[in-house]
Amino acid sequence: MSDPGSLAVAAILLVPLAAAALLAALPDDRTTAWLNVAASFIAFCAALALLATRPAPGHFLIVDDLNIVFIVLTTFVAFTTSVFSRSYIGHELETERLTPMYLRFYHAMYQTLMFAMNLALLANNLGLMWVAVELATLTTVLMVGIYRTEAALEAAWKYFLLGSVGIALALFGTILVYLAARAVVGEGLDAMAWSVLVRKAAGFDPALLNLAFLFLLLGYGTKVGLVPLHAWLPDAHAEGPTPISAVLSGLLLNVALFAILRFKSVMSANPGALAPGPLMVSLGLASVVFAAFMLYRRQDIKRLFAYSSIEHMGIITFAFGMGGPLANFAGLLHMVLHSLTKSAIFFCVGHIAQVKGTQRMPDIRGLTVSHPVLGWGLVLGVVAIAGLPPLGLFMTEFLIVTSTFARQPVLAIVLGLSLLVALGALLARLNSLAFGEPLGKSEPSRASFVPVGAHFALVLVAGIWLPPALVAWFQYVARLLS
Amino acid sequence: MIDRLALDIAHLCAGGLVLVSFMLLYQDRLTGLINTFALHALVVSFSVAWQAYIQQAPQLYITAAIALGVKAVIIPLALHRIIVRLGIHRSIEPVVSIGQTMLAGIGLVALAVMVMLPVTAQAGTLAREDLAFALSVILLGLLMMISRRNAVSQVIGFMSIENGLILAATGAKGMPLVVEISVAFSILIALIVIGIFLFRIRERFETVDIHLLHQHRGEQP
Amino acid sequence: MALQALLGCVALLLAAAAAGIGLAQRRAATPAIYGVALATSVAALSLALGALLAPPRLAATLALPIGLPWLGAHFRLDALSAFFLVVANLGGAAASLYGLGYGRHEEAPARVLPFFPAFLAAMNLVLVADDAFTFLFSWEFMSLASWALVMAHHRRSGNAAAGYLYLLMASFGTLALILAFGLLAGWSGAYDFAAIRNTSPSMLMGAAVLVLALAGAGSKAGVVPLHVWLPLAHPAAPSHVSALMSGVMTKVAVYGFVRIVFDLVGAPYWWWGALVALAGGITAVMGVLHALMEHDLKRLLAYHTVENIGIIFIGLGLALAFTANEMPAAAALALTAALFHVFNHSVFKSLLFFGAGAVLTATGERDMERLGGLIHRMPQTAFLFLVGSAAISALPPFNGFVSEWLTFQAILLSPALPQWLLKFLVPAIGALLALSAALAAACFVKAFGITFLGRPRSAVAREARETDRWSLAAMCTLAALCLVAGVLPAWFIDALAPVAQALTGSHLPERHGLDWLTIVPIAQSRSSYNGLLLFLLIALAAGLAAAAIHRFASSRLRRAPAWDCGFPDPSPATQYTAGSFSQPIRRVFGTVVFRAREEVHMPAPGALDSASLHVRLRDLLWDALYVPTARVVAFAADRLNAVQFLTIRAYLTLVFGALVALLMVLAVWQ
Amino acid sequence: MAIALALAVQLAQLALVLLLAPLLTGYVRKLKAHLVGRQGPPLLQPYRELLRLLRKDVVLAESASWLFRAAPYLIFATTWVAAALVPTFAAGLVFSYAADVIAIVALLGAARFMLALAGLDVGTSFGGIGASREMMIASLAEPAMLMVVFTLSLLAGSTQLSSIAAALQAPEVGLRVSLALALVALIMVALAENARIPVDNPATHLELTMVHEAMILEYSGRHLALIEAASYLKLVLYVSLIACVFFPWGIAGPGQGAAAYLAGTGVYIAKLGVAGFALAVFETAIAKMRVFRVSDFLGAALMLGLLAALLLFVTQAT
Repeated sequence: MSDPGSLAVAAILLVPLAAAALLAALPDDRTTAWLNVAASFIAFCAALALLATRPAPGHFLIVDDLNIVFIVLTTFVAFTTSVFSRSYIGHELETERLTPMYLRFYHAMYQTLMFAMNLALLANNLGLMWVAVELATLTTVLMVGIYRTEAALEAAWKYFLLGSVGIALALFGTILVYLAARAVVGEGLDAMAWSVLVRKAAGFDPALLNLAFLFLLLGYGTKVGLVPLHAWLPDAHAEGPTPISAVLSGLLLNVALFAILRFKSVMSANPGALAPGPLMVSLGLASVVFAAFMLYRRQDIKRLFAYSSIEHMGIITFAFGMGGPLANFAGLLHMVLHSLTKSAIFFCVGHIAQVKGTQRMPDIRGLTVSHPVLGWGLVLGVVAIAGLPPLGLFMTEFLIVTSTFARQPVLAIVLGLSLLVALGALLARLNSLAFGEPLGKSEPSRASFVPVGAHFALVLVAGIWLPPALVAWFQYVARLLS
Repeated sequence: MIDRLALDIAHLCAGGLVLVSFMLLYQDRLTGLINTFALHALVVSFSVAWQAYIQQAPQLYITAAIALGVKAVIIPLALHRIIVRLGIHRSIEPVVSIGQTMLAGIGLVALAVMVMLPVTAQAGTLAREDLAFALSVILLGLLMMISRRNAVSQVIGFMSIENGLILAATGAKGMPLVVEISVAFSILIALIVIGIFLFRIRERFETVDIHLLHQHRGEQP
Repeated sequence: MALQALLGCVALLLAAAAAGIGLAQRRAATPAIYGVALATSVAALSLALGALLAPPRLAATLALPIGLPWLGAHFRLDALSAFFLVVANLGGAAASLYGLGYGRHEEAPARVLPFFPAFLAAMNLVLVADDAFTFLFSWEFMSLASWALVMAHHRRSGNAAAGYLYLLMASFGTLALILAFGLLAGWSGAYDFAAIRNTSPSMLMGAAVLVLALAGAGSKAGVVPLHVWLPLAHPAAPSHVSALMSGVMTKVAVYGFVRIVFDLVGAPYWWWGALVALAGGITAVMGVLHALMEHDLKRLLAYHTVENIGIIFIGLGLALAFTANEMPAAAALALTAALFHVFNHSVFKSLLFFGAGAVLTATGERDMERLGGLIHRMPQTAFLFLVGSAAISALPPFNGFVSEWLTFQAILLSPALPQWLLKFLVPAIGALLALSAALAAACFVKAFGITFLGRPRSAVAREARETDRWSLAAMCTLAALCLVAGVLPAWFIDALAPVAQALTGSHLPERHGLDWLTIVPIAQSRSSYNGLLLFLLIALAAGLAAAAIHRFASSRLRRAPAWDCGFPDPSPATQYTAGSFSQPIRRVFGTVVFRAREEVHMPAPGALDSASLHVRLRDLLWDALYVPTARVVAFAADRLNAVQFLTIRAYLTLVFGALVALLMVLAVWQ
Repeated sequence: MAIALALAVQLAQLALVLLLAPLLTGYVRKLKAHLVGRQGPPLLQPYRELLRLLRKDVVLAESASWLFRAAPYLIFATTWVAAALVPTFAAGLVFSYAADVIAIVALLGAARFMLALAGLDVGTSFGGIGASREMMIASLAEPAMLMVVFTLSLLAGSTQLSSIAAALQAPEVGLRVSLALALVALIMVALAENARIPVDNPATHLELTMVHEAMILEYSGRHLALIEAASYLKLVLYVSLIACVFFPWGIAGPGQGAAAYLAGTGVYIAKLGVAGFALAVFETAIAKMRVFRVSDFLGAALMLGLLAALLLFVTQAT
């Protein structure tokens, strides 16, 4: 516990936990928002420290090549979201959508969620990870329902039911993996530790692994939002507070996908098991196609971007399913960039909904005229999320489509056309949201644009230049996965 | 010899659980449904206790006790009170069709067995059969969730899934304590949240029929 | 060294774009940004000219550690790139010069200034890119920058829809190119062009690449049926940007096609040529017919871009056919014709859009039916526009004629092709080319005649004022180029020799040893053309006539009301309109191509309501391709949308269904 | 010295076509009058008309611009240059390489372009009607013309008129269906281009179906003289073209000396006479068609041209 790596890990886990307790206890709303920011910042710094030094893997926690980038990303987005959340929540209190009582609850839950996600990423134990994902689900369920409107409660209830079923399926898969591992590794904690499983996976019973992966893919896939398990996702995004939408899209989906990746690497290490690729490819592609068409009839701006998250999760799953160094690299990079982009979009959307007083898109027009910064921010976000250069997602989509086309032309064409269909929907919406004569009420925006700017700057830089260290590391992980 | 008997009893328990799951599917009265669920939990807790005995894993007794205390006693009682308060304790739930549901259930059990067949005996006979039964219980629980309209029945369906999971987890010999904790944990949290939600839903909609919920959608077509 | 300096220019333009974001609200920003753009474009132009006229023995290459990480961004400056860089930067410089004056009238400079230099930078980047990623990155960035410019006047009706269609079609094109490069690079990701050149694809793969490149570059260039966005988007942008989009960006698209098909894919098959040339022929005729039906001046010009792209693709298709049959001299002729037309079109199309922009600033009108008589109020603009019109109508001695003449010469070589399909197809394409050239002349009689001649049809036309000096300077430069390139084509064709040599292994006879700067496609006994001599002869004949008349005939002149067969009517409404001018052609071609229908409402004798005539045109391609596509997407969206409104039970059923289905698959599999 | 001589011959051709042009028109008019039993104007009447017009004042419409006044000179110059580049009495003249037959067609196109613009300049409905119809006719005539060129260049391996004339004189060319089709197509195009019956009527001024005359309605004085001269030249040009391509006998070869040139001139004038007679007979025998039948007429010419080219492929390939 004395080495700096362990300290950092402890900080990442304990600071949010302590902050959650503190925030639940403190009454004042102004300091709590800052406390929320401060706690997130400390966690982020601790995560950065992990880049320099890592603790040795233990029975329960591990910092390895695969999860470290997700830890840094999660704590970073959590930090920027907390900054955004401060200005967002202030407005919610003024308009009395939230009472101070609920705000305390909100902040405590926010930090609990951070704890749960960090735990899920750091866990070296199948069971511990499952518990963490479960905890994250429950906290987000509560956050989604926080406005207590009929629609919010319904969204929360739907999320809860579907999430619970998914998590139950995942547990069954976890048990099966343990069973498969027990025969080789022997009973005890080792049979549930990632670090051991990956090394010994070659000797596992392939039939058990196949069944396990099926359950895990469906179970954690529910959390990822893969079609047809996605139903909770749009409503949960649309009805909850926007910072939570940002965290959901930017982080929680990643965490679930991360879990699938962990299991995929175990599957890949076993020669007798079914290749996980085709399953992931079909679910991923189904998500992309479905979400692309669903984008067209959306009326609610947050639901629109929620469906876009489904689409992108589909792309990432598809990429990992295709495998190969190029596609895996692109998938990893896409995960990171999508997190940054989508959370930035939700930051913009949150402010837009506040200044316009509505989330209904037909009531919002001409944002670049009435609110230039917000409007152009939205334009940039849509351009980024649609995969246009110079922003980073162009690179990943380029890599995914080209590397697929040489192997599976039909799949690449379907994927490409779906991306085009999605682009059509997003652009059509963007046209009416950002351009034309302004419509409706137009409060001046008092938003903090730092988080948005920081995210877009990162995505822009990534589109043009990736640091070689990051690239080498990504490539290493990409090989690890295939 | 004692092993043989122990295995048979465990097998019997697991089979009994599947049978009770079918009974759950068959019940169309809420009161009867809750009582049957209590029986379901009872069988699970006995099964877990038996596993604790034959595996000489005393920590499993805790799990058994939780299952017995919470799921066989407290929750059924609470659910009884809820349905009385909601005034739906006498209503007969419109089930899709008992006959068809049963047929589907039998198909699911067959599927579970088929899927488990290729698993090598290396994993242990006990594990393989327990797993087949656990999978059956899980699938039957899901079937129940989708064939019922009432929120109470759905929650019961979900809890029967959890019972199946416990069966599987305890059947997996030597699985570390983490599992028990997590299961207990999830039961607890799930109960709280379900309670809160049922409370809120009653407060808001005056009914627990989630069929009506979708009318209050954020986005009308 | 030239390549580094060029990339420096690009960096400067990008910096100007970034500065444009911050400074756009200042008054001084407009001259500053356009000034920087002008200087940079001129610098880049001279660098490119240097690389084209004094080509280094080996193409300059450069790799920067940006872009795709393990590959880097590769750049290369060879003859082909240099030629297109000349075209792009010439257009860029002219547009910047024009922008110095035109930009002052801009109502929303903040929506133009940041994107204009970015657009220029992106086009330059496409032309020097030497790996698939850098190429497509710049390509799509170019689309995006121009999209932002199209959206500059987003509040005007129709512009937002134009921008939407534009970016969608551009992305479709990029997708096609991504797929093409995916085939060329293979799944290991050998994205740099050097590696792609070294692999030779199979026949099927090559064919797929050709089709994808035609779709990808064609959608950007405006090849029918992928042209629909072009006549909407080009006019929507500010006029100097329209000029860039029509004059330069479509050429960058042609560059993309040439780069992929002539350079990267490897040896072509003969039917590639047939496909490309046929697409070109249809594009040319459809483009000009659409233009004839159009009364919006800028949109008419945009449709002519479609026509000229068709002519270019005819040349490219012939070059492919000749290359496939190992006839390098003929291939060089066809390619030179196409590339020369690329240059010519960029010059006169920019000139014409500048003229249209001047009219737009002077009157605020794009509708020709409300213009007229501008030759009196804007004589210089009118003269320059006339030069552009003559050039685009392929009239000697201007440049448009020379490149079309070369294309005809290439067509006349087609009997030597061994394939029957080509033997029959190419003459028909020749007829299409002749038809489009003649119709283009008709169309520009209409465009110039209705806009500038006659009497003003509205108050704004009556009170128009001549445009500013910057704009006139830009137009003058281009008009002079039209004449120079028409009179002295040999210089330009010689400059193209390295490009033709690199791509086809041959080039046109050089001007050394030929008299009087004559151009000769193959051999002098076959055909030759001498623009200079023709120009001198015409000047001589006209001068002789003028001198004789001045010397011997009456030189008196009286002004009087128009004769008009004795029934002059002072109302300008009695003049021929754009609609009535194109009516005969509409009757001849429109009934088939556009299903043109005229609805005449003639009130009964004594009734007081006014008579009316409506012409209804249908774009059959739009109806046949785009409407059904949109309908399919809408149908799928509607159908799938039902999934948003299910009960939780139904969603659970989906999960359950997925689980059971996958379990069944697993059970069967094992 | 040789250059100077060659230049002199070329200038002689320039002068010859200019001198002969009004005569041909006068001759056709006279013949037509005779054919319908009238006396007709004197043979030299066109010259007199030109001189008369030159002497008169120009009455310029108030709304006319500089373009209206510049156009006649350009029209005249381009037509004259084009006419002078078609071999008449001799082939292979010194400037003949400056323009092939495509360029000549394009020169005529340039003249027509200016004429149509001049028609629109004053802003009257008659000017518009003429310009509009002229361009419609041209848009069909040009492709037909090019198809003819295509056929000829297939046979001769050249688009250079001198080379074509030389090649078609060779005995191995012989009589061909393609050539006949091309000839018919070319004649149809020539009729349309020269505003002759059945496409247009050169003799009327006030008819709603007129094309050429409607465009030049506002012209007067010297401007009108130039335009009239240009139209005379155009008729000569087309006759020369048909003569040199389809009836190339008697044309002097390059540098054959004065005697050959003189003989060539004689033959050329004879050819003009025959062609003028044929034209007069044809115009007398046939009625003018409606304007919108013109597209069918010229469409037929286009099809004939295409057919000629395709037939040639078939015969050449076998």
